Amino acid sequence: MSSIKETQKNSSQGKALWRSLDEFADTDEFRALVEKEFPNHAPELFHSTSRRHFLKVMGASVALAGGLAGCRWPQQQILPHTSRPEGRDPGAPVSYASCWEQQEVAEGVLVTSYDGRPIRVDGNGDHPSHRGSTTAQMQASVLGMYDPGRSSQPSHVTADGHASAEWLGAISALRKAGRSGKVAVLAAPSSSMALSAMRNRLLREVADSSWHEWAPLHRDSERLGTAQLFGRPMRPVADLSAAQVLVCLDADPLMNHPASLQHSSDWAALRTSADDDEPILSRVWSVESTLSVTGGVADVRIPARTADIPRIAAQLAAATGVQLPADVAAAVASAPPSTDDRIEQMAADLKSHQGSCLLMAGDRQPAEVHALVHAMNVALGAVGKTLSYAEVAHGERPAHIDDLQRLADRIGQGEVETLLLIGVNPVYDAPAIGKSWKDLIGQVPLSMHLGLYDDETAGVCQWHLNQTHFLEEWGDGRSWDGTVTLRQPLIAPLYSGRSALEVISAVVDDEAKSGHDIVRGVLQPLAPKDFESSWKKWLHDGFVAGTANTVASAPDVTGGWGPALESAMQTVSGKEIVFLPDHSLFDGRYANNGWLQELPDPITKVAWDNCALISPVLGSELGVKNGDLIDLSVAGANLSMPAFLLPGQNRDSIGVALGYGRLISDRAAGRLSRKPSLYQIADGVGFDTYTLRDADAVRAGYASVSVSRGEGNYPLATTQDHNPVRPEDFMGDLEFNEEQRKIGEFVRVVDTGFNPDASEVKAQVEEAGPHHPDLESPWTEHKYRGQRWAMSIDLNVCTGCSSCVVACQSENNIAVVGKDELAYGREMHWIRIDRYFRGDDVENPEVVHQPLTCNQCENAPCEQVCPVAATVHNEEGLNDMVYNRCIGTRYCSNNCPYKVRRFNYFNNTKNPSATEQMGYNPDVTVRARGVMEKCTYCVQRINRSKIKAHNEKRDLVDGDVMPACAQSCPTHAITFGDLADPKSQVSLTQKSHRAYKMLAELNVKPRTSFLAKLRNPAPREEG
Amino acid sequence: MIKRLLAALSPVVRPELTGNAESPEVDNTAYSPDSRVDLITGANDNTTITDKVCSIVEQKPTIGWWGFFLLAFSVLGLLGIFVPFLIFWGVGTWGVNNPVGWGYAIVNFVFWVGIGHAGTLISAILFLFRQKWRTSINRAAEAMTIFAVICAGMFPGIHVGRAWFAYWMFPLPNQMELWPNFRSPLIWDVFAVGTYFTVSLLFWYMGMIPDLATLRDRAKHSVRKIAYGALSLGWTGSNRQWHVYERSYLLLAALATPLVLSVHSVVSFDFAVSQVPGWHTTIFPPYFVAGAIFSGFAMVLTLLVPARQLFGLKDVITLKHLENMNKIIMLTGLLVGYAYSQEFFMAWYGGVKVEKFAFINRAFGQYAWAYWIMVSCNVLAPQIFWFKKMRTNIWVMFAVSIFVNIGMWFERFVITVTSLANDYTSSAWDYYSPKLADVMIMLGAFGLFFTLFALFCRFLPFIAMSEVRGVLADQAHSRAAASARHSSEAAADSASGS
Amino acid sequence: MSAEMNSSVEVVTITAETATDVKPVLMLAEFETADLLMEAATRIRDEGFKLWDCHTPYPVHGLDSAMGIRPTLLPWIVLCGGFTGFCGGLLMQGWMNAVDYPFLISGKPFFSIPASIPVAFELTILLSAFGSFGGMLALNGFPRFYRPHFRSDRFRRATADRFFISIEGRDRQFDIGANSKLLRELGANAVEVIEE
Amino acid sequence: MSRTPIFPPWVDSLVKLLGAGAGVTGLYLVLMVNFGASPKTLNAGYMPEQPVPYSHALHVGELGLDCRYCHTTVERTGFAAVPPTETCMNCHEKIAPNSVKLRPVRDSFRSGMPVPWIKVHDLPDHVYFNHSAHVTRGVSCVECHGRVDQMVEVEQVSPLSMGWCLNCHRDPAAYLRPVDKVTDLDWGLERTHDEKALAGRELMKGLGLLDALDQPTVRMSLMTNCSTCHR
Repeated sequence: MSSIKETQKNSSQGKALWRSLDEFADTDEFRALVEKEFPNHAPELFHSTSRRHFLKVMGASVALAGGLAGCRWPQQQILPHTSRPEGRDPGAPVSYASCWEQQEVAEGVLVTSYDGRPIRVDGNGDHPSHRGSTTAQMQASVLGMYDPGRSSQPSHVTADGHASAEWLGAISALRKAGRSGKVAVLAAPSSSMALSAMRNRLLREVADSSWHEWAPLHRDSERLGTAQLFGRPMRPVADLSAAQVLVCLDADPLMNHPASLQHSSDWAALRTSADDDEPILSRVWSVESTLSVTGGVADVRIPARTADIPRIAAQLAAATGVQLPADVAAAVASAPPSTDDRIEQMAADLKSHQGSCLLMAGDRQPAEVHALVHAMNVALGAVGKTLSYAEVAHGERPAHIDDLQRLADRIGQGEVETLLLIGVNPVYDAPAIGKSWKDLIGQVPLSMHLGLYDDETAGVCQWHLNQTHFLEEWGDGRSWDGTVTLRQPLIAPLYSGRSALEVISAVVDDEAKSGHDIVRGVLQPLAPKDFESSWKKWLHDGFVAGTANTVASAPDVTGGWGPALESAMQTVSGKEIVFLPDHSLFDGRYANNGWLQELPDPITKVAWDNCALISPVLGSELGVKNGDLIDLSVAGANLSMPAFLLPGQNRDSIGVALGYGRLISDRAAGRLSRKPSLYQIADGVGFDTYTLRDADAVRAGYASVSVSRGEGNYPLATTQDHNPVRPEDFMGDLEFNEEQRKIGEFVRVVDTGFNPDASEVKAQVEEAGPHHPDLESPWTEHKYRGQRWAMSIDLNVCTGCSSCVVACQSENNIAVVGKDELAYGREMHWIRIDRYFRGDDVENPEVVHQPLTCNQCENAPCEQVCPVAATVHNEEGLNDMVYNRCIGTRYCSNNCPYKVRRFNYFNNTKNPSATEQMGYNPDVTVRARGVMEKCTYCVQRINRSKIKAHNEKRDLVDGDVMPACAQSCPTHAITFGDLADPKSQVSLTQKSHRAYKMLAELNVKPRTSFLAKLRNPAPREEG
Repeated sequence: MIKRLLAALSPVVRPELTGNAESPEVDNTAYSPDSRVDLITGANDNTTITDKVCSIVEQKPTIGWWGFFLLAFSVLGLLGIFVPFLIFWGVGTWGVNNPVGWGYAIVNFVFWVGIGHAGTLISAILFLFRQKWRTSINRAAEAMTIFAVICAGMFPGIHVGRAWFAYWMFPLPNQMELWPNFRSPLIWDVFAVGTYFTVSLLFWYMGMIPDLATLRDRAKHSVRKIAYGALSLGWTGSNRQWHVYERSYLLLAALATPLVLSVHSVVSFDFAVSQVPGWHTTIFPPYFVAGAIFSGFAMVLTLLVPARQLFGLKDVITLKHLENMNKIIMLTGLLVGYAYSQEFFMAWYGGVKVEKFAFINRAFGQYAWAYWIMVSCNVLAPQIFWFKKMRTNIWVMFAVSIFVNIGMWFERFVITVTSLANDYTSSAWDYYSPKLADVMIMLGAFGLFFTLFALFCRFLPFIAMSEVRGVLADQAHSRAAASARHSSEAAADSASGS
Repeated sequence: MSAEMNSSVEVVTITAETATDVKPVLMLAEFETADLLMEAATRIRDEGFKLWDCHTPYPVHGLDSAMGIRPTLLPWIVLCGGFTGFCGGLLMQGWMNAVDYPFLISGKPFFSIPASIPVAFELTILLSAFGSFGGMLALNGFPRFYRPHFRSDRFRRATADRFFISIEGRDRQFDIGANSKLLRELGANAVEVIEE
Repeated sequence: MSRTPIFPPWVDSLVKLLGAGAGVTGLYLVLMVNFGASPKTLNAGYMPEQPVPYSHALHVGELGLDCRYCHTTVERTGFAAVPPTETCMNCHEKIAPNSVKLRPVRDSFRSGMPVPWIKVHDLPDHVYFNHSAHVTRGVSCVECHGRVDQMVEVEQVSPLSMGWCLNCHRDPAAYLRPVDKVTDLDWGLERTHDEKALAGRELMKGLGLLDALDQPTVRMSLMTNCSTCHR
């Protein structure tokens, strides 16, 4: 702790950039490293099991027959269709519109399919509530579908142990239950009209039936809060592109929000507008306990306890002139002066931006806070400008936790004969209601589980039915603004699974209907005239135009304040624990997805684990450093998990991500074919934090916790700061190291106001760069005559969401290597998002993200050193990597100043399951062992577009070529194109006054430029 | 058995074990202005020298030899286990990662190439400088060179990710119509090390031809007769043969001299031509060459000090020889130390951030321990040779030679690993630590080296007899001259006296 | 094989068993020291012998001039080797990287002298070395495993500690009696004649 | 005293003989590897037996079917798709409706199971060849596949080695023809190589491979870039 103060003192002048706390605070880590000769790796011969685990799991091996000239390789067959479908060309990609759903909100997607094999998910650009970008999870869903760990068949556990099961048996069981009544359904909430129709049928047609919904991460408080304020539930549809001042109270609209994609591109619009002729730069305020993605890009961030935010909200409300009930007002007045002098500043900002400001509350906050927030939005004239409202489908339903209570009661009273669990996993993620859900389900005479995985809940049910993946089924959903979005299957169910619709139909219909018919039936009324033609159009577009159910006029405030408002303000002091959705696994449903497991967390850069995020201050109080185990105890439940000292974490708050510590078995496979279940990669990864989350915690959004130092240490795998060097230990203050490390040159940040001055910014950006003489080559350099592909990355709008990382992984068949190899520094991601902290305040630093991938240097240092010319330049300035020529000297990687080359240390793509092979992108070679690889600017896409254009006897135009990363980026931070075309977007961005090149002084002439980050901090009076 | 073995290996001469007559340690290091000191001590003439050297080959191998050979051979076995394992599983069985793409393999490669420099240097350069004292040690040193280069050559082959395509580094016609990239230092390496091995081998073999003829003419067993007969190509010691032979040997020496300097310069290009801070240094070629000679001489000492005891060659490989080598070790040690200091000076003087950081980090960063091992072994240890007592003490010089070997290995480790571990992009920094395979293959290389050396001692002339005979002749002449001078002076005195 | 006494001076004659119609091919004279050999060689040279040679266990200084051997042309062979190596090296690199399949590498020229020096240099050395070694073999007629000398048991010591003069039977002045007498006078402690 | 020499005189002549022999053997081996192991020898001439003895000689050569009647996608996509069974049945429902040879085709049509053709021209997986990119530029089928119209059973005629591809990619002049003649396998074969090259240069200008001054353009130089075929 003392040393933290000290370093602050040392680097008080100017803002220092640093990578991780290990560098910043004076832990013993470094000294230990210096003393220990070979730290943390006891020499081991056999690489760890989990890695070999992975060899089996990921990828197909392709023999690079380059050198074996002559030998006849295995005979291959050509199996043509017997009759080829209309307009289907073998080997040509086709895209279909469909939809992906999470948190009962549908996102329109565009799925690319080769020969009937879906291989990529992109955003549906035509969709009204969508900008064509994608989240990491949406793209990873392809791998999810091909996941060999999915349950492959129904299984029925009878009293006398296991017995095989077929769908036929399951169907008849379902129908029987439907006839005899007393059916209770516990389903994941969904926006599907077809599903709610089936739900109504079931409630109507099955005697004594009940329908319950459960999702561990839901948005109840928003619904209830708006209901309190407006008299009926509403869904706020924000337009961040108009919000010059955005205040997020524990909200993460850019990452953990159903409309995050829309929010992201809107928010980005108000950052890039800083380059316009009348520059405007928005200001984002964030009040939160744990550093979120939005908090990371916030201009002003206030680390507050989740429990304190209601009071802050009330204070803000009072300051912005919202009429509060007397007692609350009194409470606010009497409340201790706010922790941070910035509340007033925030209020001032809001008032000075009437109509162009917006407040948002997070779903962890109680309904009262949402009521306050919307009261403020109304008072500040946000409604109609930056905010509109949409109707909520059957919003009258109770809160999820109460719904669980209802179900538990019914089970207790024996009113449930058959419990049908659809796409839910209560045994894992639901808090005990009196009894644990294992026992509750055990009480029910007949329990049937429909799910993608043979998971924790399936394990305690008599029946497990394998559900279809969303890419395999018919369905529908409503996007955030209510637009009806269609879902069509891209492939016949791999494991003959059935969708929720079909299963419910099996309950209520004698002849189970197909999903296709159900959906058509339900959507028929939406068709204006003849159904078939509009159905065709809907399928093509992926949505039904004009079905957004926005509320026409601003709702009037009925002013019903929740009774709990005052109590919400009476916060208990002490340490709190906050349960966060995981940035990769969300609530745990994606735990078996290798891409997402290996995706580093945007903030912590930890992969393959969740850890307890604690403040550095708390860390030094407890005397723990990263990876040390700490004991958490909440209302009797205990959990020991590794600590991660996260700068910016509130010192009284502990953040834990949900969704880890899964136990997915493969009973069916294990029983029927004795196949060792090695595909359940989620098993035993991370820590199950649901065990700490009881019903009260679900209601309050936090829980008070007692924390103590635990026994021992747990290795965490990060893709950054593997082993921090801490030169300050011997080289004095931080700035000196800063200078040594050039981080300040890599990521250039300029602090400005609402209207940044271009020339000023330009000056500062240049000033941040190194001073070097004019660069000349001793020889006449090559002149590029044709297209000159280039990329520019705008640090100003990069949120670090990591969507590009997964986009690249799925487009380029990048292998997953597993935790151990990752910890060894052998990650394969072609894009690395470097996260830097900025500023002197460990408790509240700024965050800068820098996506780093091959810069395609014109004077590429890697090329010259390759003895076999496996990496050479092409006429368009691309740094071609020829896998089949590579012999693996790794010299190129050594000589790459950006360290963006990746080497296959083992055969990462070995013995893939048949399904995994189907998931590969056929346009990209699957790399074998001993071969170097790296970003190619998606050269396969460049070539495809070029061939297409030339076949059509035309030249390429700007936008014809779009690399996967640029296509997926929610904020469009990445622009790609041809520098030879002066009007191309990339030429413009590279000419921007914010543009600079990384390590340009080496005269490597990178083709990738970065655009400096602009920040709009609130001026702080010193004192 | 073990005790006997140890006894046999112990430097105390055991004639019944070594099969050689007692050869006393004579201090011939004293400098006397009037008479030149004898390089070959004791009552030795052509006959005794011939018998001494040939007997090593002709007599039954001693237990000492067997012990040494078996030990070395079993260590060599490690290669047999771990190299196939490596080829089968992949380079990941090593500790290399991003960003440290080069680990032990390259460290060992550079280390062994360095070792391989003393031999040719002693034979060639000292030959050109007419340094007579080379003759007693050059044969063993050259042999060591060959074996060291064999060890070195092994590593580039196995360190690549796809060893079975390593031949793509040679300019061979192929169906791809592709050629290697001659701008790459690795290709320069292929040519440099290849040439160096070939030339050293020729040089070594050519030097042996007359001695092989001696063995041929003394051989009793028919297999030996045929073997040595074939190897000596029908040498009759005719002066017309000697004439061409001498000239050819001289030319080879003249060629080997620039070669020996070029090889380690080229090896240093692997680093110097890159742009990794800590590698990208113009001082590297001379720095590497000096280091190579340094380590080479150390290894020669490590081998010869026990060998001269075991084979009773103290009067052929005399203290004088050892002392001269120690002087060279001290000199090159200082050169290396100078290079170390210069790196820091240039980093400071050049004022490049990353450069500065690279070297500060080297000395004080996470690999400081390696750096200081290097400095203490390479720069400090040899300083003890300032004292003649130490310089001429068998035990001290042996210890120092071991230290230098260790230190030079670490020099390569420091250069290779620390520079890569923390280069430009700080976010990619990582710590390199070896796995079991790294260590085992490193040991295996030593096994290979010592096995080959043991076989050499056993089957080939350990000392360049024909050259030593020449030295003996000169000694005889100078002794005669000296005595003549004395007698004439004496006569003059008596004359004047009367 | 027979060893009979010659009347005038003691000469041992060694004859191959298998040989019919034997005639002397070689006369060997053994000397104790290099100095004796040196004088003898000078004398033999002056006598005008052509096909004769000295055999020494180590290269004896001054013997070349004593025998009147003319400098060898080996250096020229080496020079040719070196020249071929250098030019060949440059041409190979230029053709492979700049003509046959030019790669665009780090924006550098396809062919440049500096980058080609190391390989060219190494090839220069390599081919010169081959020239030197090969030349030595060729000029000495190596390998030649059989020589009449090897019939003499004494001659074993020619590679250890004795010095020999050999006169070939084909020499015009070859005459067992006269030559052996001469050699004796010159201090040979034994003279042998090899017949086959 | 005398001794018997280690090697009798005849050894030397023997050694000379052996030396000469070694030289000859070495030369022989080099030649063997060079020609014996080349793709020309090993790959060209590959003619597997197909499940159905479909004769291109009959259908294309005699009946004069156009390549594109079956390989419909060749101008649109990378693959020249092997036709679906129904394409065969278009005619063979009428013609030779119960020929024994055609049973596999009829079975396939009935069962919906594909006919398992054996792949003849099989490039390594790291090579990306695109038919449309060649055919629409005037590279005729015959340049790679040979006179398929004369083949009773399809045979690989070209080595399909990298060197062979480069041969054309470096200077395509002699292998180009008007786009409309691409599927006339016997078109203009009588011309000498030089005549072809001469005509080809004009076509290359049309394709933008040569500029007005007959200088190669960027598009031309791109043809020998690695990423053109390897991705």
